[in-house]
Amino acid sequence: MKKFLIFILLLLFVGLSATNIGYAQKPTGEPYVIGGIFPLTGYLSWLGEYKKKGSELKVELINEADGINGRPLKLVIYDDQSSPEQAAKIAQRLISKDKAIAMIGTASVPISGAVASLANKNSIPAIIGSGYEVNPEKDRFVFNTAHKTDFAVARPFQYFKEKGITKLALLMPIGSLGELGSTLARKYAPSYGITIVGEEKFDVKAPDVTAQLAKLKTLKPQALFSFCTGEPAALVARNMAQMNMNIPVLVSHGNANPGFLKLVSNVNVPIIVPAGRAAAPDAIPDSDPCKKVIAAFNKRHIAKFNEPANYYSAEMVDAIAIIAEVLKTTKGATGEKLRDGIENLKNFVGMQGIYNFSPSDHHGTVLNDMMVFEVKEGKLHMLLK
Amino acid sequence: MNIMERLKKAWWILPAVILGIIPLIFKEKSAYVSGILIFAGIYIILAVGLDLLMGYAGQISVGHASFFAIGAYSSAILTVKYGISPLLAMFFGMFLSGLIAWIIGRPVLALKEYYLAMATLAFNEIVITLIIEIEWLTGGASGLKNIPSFSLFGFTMKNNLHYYYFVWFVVFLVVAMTIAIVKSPMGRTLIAIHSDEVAARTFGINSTKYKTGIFVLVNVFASVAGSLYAHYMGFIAPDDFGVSTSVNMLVMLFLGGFGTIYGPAIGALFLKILPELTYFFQDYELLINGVILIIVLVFMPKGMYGIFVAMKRKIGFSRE
Amino acid sequence: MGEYSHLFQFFFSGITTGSIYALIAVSLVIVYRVSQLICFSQGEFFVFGALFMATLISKGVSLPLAFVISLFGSMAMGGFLQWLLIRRIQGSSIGNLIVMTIAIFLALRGLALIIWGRESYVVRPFTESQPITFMGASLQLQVFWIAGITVFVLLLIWFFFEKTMLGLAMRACAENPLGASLMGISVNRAAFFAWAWGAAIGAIAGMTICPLLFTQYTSGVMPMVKGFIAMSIGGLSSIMGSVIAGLMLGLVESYTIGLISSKFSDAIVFTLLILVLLIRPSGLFNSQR
Amino acid sequence: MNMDKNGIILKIENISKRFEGVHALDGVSFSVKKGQIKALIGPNGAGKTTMLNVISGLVPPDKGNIYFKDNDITGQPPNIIASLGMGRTFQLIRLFTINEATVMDNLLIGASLTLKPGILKSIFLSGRVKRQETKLKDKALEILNFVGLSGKEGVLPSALSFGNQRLVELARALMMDPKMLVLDEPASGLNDMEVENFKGLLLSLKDRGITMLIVEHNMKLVMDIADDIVVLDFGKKLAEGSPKEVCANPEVIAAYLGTKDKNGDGVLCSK
Repeated sequence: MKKFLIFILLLLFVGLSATNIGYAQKPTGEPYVIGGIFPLTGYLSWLGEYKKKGSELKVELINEADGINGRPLKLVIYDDQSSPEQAAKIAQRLISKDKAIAMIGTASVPISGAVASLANKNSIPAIIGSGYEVNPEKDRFVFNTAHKTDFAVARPFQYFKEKGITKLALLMPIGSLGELGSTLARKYAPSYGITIVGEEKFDVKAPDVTAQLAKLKTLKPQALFSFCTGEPAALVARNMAQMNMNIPVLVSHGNANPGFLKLVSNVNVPIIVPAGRAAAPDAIPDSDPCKKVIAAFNKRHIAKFNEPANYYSAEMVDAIAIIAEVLKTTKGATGEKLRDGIENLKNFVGMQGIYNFSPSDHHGTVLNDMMVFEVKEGKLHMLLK
Repeated sequence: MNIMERLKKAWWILPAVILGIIPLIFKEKSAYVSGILIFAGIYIILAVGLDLLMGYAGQISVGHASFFAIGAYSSAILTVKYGISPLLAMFFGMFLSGLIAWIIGRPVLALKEYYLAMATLAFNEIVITLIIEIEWLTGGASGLKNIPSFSLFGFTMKNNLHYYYFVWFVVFLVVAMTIAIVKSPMGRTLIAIHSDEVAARTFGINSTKYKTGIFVLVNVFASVAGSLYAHYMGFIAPDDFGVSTSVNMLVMLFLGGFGTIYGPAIGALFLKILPELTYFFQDYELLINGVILIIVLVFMPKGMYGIFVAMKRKIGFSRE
Repeated sequence: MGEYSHLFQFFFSGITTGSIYALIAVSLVIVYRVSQLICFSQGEFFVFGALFMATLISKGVSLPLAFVISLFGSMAMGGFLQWLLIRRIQGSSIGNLIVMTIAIFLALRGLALIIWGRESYVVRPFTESQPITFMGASLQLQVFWIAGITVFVLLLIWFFFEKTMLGLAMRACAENPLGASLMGISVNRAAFFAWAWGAAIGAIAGMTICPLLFTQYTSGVMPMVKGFIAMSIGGLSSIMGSVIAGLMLGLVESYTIGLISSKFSDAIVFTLLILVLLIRPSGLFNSQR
Repeated sequence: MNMDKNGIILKIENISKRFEGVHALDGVSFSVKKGQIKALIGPNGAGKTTMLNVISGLVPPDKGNIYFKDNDITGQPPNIIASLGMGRTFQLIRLFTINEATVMDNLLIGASLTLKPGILKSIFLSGRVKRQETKLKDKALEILNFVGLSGKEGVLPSALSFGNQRLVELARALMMDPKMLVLDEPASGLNDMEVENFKGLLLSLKDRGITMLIVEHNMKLVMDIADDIVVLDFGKKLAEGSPKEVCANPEVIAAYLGTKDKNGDGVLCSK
């Protein structure tokens, strides 16, 4: 018993003394604290890691370049365990204990919802990166550097229209992403002359989706739309290959990363992935102003982590860059001033696109910032200019 | 009645005083501390209820989060979609939970041990699936946002401190009610059913009625916890009401001390504060939490409350 | 004829998932039979088996060798956990046992996160070839491996429990722990072997199934929950029952998806479980009681 | 039905019960008169415990009827039968032990019919419940005193000797003020002295007007206290009558013992 108590005490001691890991410091002066909310464990944890790496590096780079007007940035990162409740607790902790002036992070719609609720209540800006659609009237303090989910549906539909694909079947994962995909597909299908011939659902943890595919196959679609990310997306493609369904499959914009490309490396089905520029910097033309930003950041990212930044880390890198940019000119970083600063930010070149925020647009990016790629031999090839 | 007995009856004064002054101690960090304690309080309501069901009546549940969800969603839907006042919505949630518990309680509680565990687990999954699929009403997997703050007779709880005192008031109420039940003949009846249901019935105890009754009561508690949760969070999604949440509650029960009422409360408090201390271990957090739990289970069969009692005995406050 | 190929595909889909559920249910039943304990950490043996094998293969170890090494590794892990932890709380209440296995689950999952990180691992199928096509429906070859290995495991279990002294002793423990201990059979030793076996079969499940999945440290939950359902329908302690229930569950799922609704298929399956429990509380295939 | 007039408290009519094809009981009928001690005897597997379980409602009979105090209790749940005034003890001691329940707790659980516990009652009427409980505690002390366990009220049952645990079971059954007690092998596992003590207790309970139906293997005890005996064998009634009549019944001796002792006299009636 005594031993156990000693163990607990030791644990507390280590815990309390090991304070915050994950920021580098060079400039002196009171640091600006930014809170990072990432899913480091739980079912979204593979995403969280990318976001964490990218944002840590970005803060490091800013501090190397003498911070913001001589004051360093400090990034305090916590794990939301892929749970909205935990995310809410963390946001509260960041706001009241760590005195964060802004928050970044989150990876799913529900988690963003929980964080948004606290950001609004406490008037602390949160720049999230998820499919959460920000309604500036209600979410006064929430911004989103991820492209609008609408773009991830509308842009590929544009490609389908060009290719003459009119019959689309939906195979949606059970969950917030699937719901969004289904709603948006129905919203945009008419304007691109697409008919939705059928819809099925599947559990993202299921080992096999051939039953759903077989049912959809009977409807003779020309393309399949499965709005999911990572393993389930790869599973859908693999099962399609198994069943000789050789039609293009459109997956979510989250899939443009090396991890996914590895998963589908030997699957012979055309996979269409919408994504931002950061996902495939080689595929974008040199004239694109974002290319320079991406290349500069990737150089350091590869040096540090042995892999380039990707679509997820880019969202967070842009979020930090935006906060840093606004802080440069804002005197006294209160939540309201920061919010107003971001809302007035125009033509800011990030990795994801050129941001133009306004009081009525908290996303800042436009439809054409979303690219459409096809996966071929483990690489992304641009389909739409 | 001597002084000792009077003091024992007033068990709640010391914790109440401590909890009352906590926000004053932490001053500028009080929003953070009270935020954690609000969640802890909500889980105490759940854990204490579960202890009444499992520790006393002996009915295993691996799906306690299902009624937590029903309460939360009743409150959220009624206030967001139909503009009903939070208090009324909470009462409706309690009524609905009680009704569902009453309907499923009779057949399901006829099951024993692992079969009961599986049935409750399945029920939890069904509730989650329904919440996800009845999207037009529940907001589906993306959740429901903009749930208004709780208000009581025209007073709206704007900040964490308001919620903190309100939630803990409810916690004390629930714990007091539970203690009253446990100390009364009802508590002994539950022990009898837990211990030997057949024998209990030969003393005229209608075990089905009592099991169902307790099931209804603890699920009404869970529903209240759900309502408090929904209004405090301002946002709810199915992610937080799954089987893993139910399993978490079980862990609170056994960590704190099964069948002691105070134990699960301590367990809930501990488990909601522990992550705040192990954040720094990042990737090692999961492993450390698992190991701590294993150590408690192996070395403290009576949970953390067991240590407390043992210490009390040593100092000389013997029981009875 | 092609019109009806989807009906065959539902069947193949059901067989694929069903064989997965069955194999996992068997691993749960083995532990339950001897130590009267439903192991909530069984999914982690699944993950450890699969990921350990994937790592070995990526390091250049041949598949059969990697399979065997991973198998014995998991066996040792299961036995070790029983020796270290379960032994100490044997005889406490069901709730206590459940929570102990949950604690083990958390610790193992944490360990897997540290060892393997967050990414998914892909293992190539045991035999690389095109899926089999029948009446326009296709079936992956790996399913035959799963089925074959399940049969092999069942034979092994049968041989072990019926023909070896240790197996008979373990069976005696399962049927009457007190009597067995009076007869000088150590319940602890039997439980030790049950855990080793249970972990090994869990790992076999993981290793055999992982070519169909993308395995990461969180992958253990789905198979475990479905395994629970299969074993409950089968009657907790019946090995054959859980195999049949597992296959049935897979088929019910795929036909529900195909013919009724993919939206509510989970709700339907879980409702089915509750109904089975209510109508036949000791499972469909339990001959005892 | 007019059992009451004939002084009959329990009437068993043609009861049958099968377990997986085996006849545990096969058309058994007998009745118990008010105030008497009736013994149910027979070799192992004769169906005695099954009979008691059918009477107290733990097992529903396949065929036949049971009347208790003018009520048809066939197939009624045990709690209803108990509420009519039937108490019972078990062959294997079944005391309540969870959550450190004491001897006093066990006795108070026995008084559930008087206390009528309720969820709302325990929350809102705690004062009244307390007063009622205090009264019942006095009664419990009295009963403990009667069975010879005074001073043991705060003890955990597991800390008591086997014989004393049996006494707690009896005391617990007495807490419900039973009109009739059904006792399943109350003397098994007791030493001679304890059996004597138990005999005394049963006889003084009889004096208080409590009817008893006893299944017992200790023939000396049965012969000493039973007014009437029913003999079961393979689920069938073999004989019924006073101890003397039963003793003299050659069929009973043959069935019950299988063999006779040297004197040609069954051990059944050694006295």
